[in-house]
Amino acid sequence: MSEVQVLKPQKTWSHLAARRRKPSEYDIVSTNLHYNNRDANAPYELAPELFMNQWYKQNTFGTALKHADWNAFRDPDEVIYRTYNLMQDGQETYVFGLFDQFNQREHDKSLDARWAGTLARLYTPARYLFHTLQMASAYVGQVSPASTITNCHYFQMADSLRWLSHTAYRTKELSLTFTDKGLGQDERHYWEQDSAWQGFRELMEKVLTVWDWGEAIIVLNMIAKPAVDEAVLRRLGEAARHNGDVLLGLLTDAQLMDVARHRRWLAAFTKMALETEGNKELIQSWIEKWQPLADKAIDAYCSALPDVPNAAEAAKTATRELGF
Amino acid sequence: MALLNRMEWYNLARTTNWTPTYVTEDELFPPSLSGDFDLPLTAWEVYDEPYKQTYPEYVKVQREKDAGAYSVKAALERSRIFENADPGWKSVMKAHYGAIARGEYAAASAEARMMRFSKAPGMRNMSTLGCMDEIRHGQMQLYFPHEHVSKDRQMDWAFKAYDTNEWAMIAARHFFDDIMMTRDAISVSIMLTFSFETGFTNMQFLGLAADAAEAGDHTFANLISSIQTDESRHAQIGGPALKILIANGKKAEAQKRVDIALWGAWKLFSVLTGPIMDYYTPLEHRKQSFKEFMEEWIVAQFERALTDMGLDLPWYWDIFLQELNDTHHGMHLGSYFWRPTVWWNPAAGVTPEERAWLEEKYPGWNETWGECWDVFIDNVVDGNMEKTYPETLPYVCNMCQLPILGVPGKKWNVKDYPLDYNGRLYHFGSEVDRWCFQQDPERYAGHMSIVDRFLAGMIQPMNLEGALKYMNIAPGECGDDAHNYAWAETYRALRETRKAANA
Amino acid sequence: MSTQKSAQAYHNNRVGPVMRAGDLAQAVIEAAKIDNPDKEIFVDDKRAYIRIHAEHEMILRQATIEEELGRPFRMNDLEVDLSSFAGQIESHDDSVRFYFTTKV
Amino acid sequence: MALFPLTSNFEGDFVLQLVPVDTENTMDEVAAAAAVHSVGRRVRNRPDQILRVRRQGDTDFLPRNMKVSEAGFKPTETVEIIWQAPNA
Repeated sequence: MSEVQVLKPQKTWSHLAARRRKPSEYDIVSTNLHYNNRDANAPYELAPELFMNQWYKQNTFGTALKHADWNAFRDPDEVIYRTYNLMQDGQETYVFGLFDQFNQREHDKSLDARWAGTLARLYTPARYLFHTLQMASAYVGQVSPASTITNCHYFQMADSLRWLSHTAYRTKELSLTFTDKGLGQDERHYWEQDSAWQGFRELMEKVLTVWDWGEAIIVLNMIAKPAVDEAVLRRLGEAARHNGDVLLGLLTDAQLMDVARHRRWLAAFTKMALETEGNKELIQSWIEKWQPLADKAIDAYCSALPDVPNAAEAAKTATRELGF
Repeated sequence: MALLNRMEWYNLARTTNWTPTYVTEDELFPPSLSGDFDLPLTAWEVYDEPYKQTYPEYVKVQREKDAGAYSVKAALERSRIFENADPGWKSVMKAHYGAIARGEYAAASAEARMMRFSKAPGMRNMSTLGCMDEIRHGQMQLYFPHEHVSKDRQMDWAFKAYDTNEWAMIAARHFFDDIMMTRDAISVSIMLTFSFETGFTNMQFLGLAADAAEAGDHTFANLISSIQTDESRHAQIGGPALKILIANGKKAEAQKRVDIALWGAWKLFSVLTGPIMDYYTPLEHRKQSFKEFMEEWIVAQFERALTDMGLDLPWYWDIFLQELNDTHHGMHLGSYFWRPTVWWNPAAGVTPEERAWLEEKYPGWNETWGECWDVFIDNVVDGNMEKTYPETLPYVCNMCQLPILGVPGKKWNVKDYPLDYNGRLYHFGSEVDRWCFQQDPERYAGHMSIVDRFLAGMIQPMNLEGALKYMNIAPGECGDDAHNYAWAETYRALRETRKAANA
Repeated sequence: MSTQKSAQAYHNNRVGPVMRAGDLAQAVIEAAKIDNPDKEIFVDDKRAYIRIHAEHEMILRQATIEEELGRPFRMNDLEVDLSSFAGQIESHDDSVRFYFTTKV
Repeated sequence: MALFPLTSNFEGDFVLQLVPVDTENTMDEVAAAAAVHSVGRRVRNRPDQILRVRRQGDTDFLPRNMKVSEAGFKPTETVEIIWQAPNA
């Protein structure tokens, strides 16, 4: 070496410096953060044949869902940790403000006892369902090949805990007014035994055992979660309004704001996935494989929902509108 | 009451185990991912996290924490702390961010493993928040150094380090990948949250914050101590898991995991934290010695808590206590001597005043480590700079991936701990490193250390130039003496004085 | 031998919070004294963090801290400045307890 | 003639180092090759002493003119390089 080139400082990380655009805070702190793609032979710095190395080689990097550069994915909302808390603290202040106000107005006492029974059967057991979404998002996040995709899932996981927490809170509160409905007691029984929930339980147990990242991200986000969003948030909210349960209607509206955000990154993701030839057919095949199970779950749940005509059809139609 | 108290609904939010019937329990929670301790779902349902937090509390408290850390950063941005900092302190920041930032982000996925695969519902919820915490730590520790990236190319390594085969990063990845990225949910809870986060993160995030505050770097002190407030919560994920394992007759397995994680953490901190506390931090800003911080955080606080949980002190306790006196001096000398291979500029830290401090904190320093430095200093004073650089590789340990070293000079005790395994000769830096390897050889045996790679011809050409290329470190990034050897002037003057006196 | 000194560090029964410096830490110091009247409270100020310890057990009450702070305070707000702690922890709605189950 | 890697544990130094030698090298040549990386860098020279080679853990030195190929080393095996008064 005669002439040694000395590297000079650049305006941003060297991996972003080639781009023309000034990097945003999101770019600086969110992109290309995984380091398990350095060595195709050993994602992690241990024996290449180690179980977990094989797991990632097979399920993350070996999936049939291909893209030349998943790291190019960007969340259209550019959510970072700091803004997530700003946003959700605001949302929680709103929701707990609702809880506070409706409690002061003795909202629960105004509810019909039959509706309270419906809540015990069709609403409060949802904490189990939301928890399965929390678990599934945690899995897809940890095996995603790009940190920008991972982050969307971890925020979605936290959102699921949010819904679960609202549900637990309301379960307890309702149980103080309606002491004979098994509130806070029978949720597991409903989740495990009641016909309304068995479709969702089957769907989620099976979704939770999809290990291939490509199939898992598609099945969770294009099939299972939209089915939950449409049936258990939107249609349940409609049923609630119809039965004078304004609080639950407002609560599901608030939760559906999270859903709207989830769908924005999902749209960006599917658009990106379609850049690779063959992915469209592959995704279509996964949808065809899983949609019957999701439809069955929607049918079982929605058919039990009182006072929402065509709930199942509306929910199924809405899940298909996510198509690409 | 218009709003319920937390504990009125908390238990419902963590009552989420159900009996799967469309798949089996083992399919839903594969033992290799969940932790194969032969304990059913019900055994884990008594898990009770001692440090409780709910979602609404979380987003509120975390928003408040972020507001504090980011506002201090913004307020101090114009005060040119970085520009005016001692070069040794800049090296502290560079080493810290490079070795830590993306490792913390990776920990989010280790937390996500506990979230998805733990059979304990309380653990799953706490890990959800722990996962979020680690995104915070990764993102903040990229955002804060980024403002310096245009001033100093080495700051690029705050991001870049984890993508390279730089030797210290191989060691860092080997450790973190071993305890958090490739373990089952329960092992992660024991090895990452209990062993590492209730113990060693305090060293880096509070011990170092004390030095940072002394050095006037309030942005950094505030940042890392704020990070540790998250750690102190989610580090509590492991404790109840330990209690369940002990109650179910699995103490030995739990103990083994703690012992392996603790040792690995010790070795990594001996190279990362030891040198920056005892050599890079300007003498007048050193709050305590590295050893004193270790005694405070690891011996007095962590090990005491560990035995309170029903575990024993690690079998290698005496070896560990002895190493507190020695190992990090060797890690410093090694990373300093091989300085072109690190992404920061090590401060030598061996002026007469600094040596007096080292001798006071570590009696015998001058007749051991000092003897090596004497030769080095003579070379600098004499202008024999080629003798102040290496011409070969140090031999590294097949467990911790760090140089195999010991005490030099009058108390020379350097020793290799070899092992023949499946026809291959492995080398270890201590009896404990070798023991760790032997507990699960198949985790480690197929891995190649940087020396193994060199010998296999993966580093070309087979010299320093090739090694630097392999490590992806180039002039402009390569380390050199933090103070450009200005400290050697004192020794030059001393020699002149002596010459004059003898004349 | 200095390793003996290290070994001795292990022989302690001190429990309690390690707080980031600030007004909350000061309130916690005062609350520790009030809420643990029969105990000596050890305070070790390291500038960036402050150890607030007592032998074997320490209880901190939300109401006491609130009073000392002079502003509304919820127990889990402690986390904003609770960087670490010695001993085991037990969290409640309106109090927190640090403790050891064993004595050395 | 073949390149042969050994690990040098040099008396007075603090770290093990990789030292490539040749199978035809004598123990004196091994010691000299190891000294390049320690003496005058971190270990002060002792002009009145010579350097001997032994296996780690042994008290006896290997003969000064023994060849690497005759010593039965395993590749990367650690040898101790020890100062010795010339007439000892």
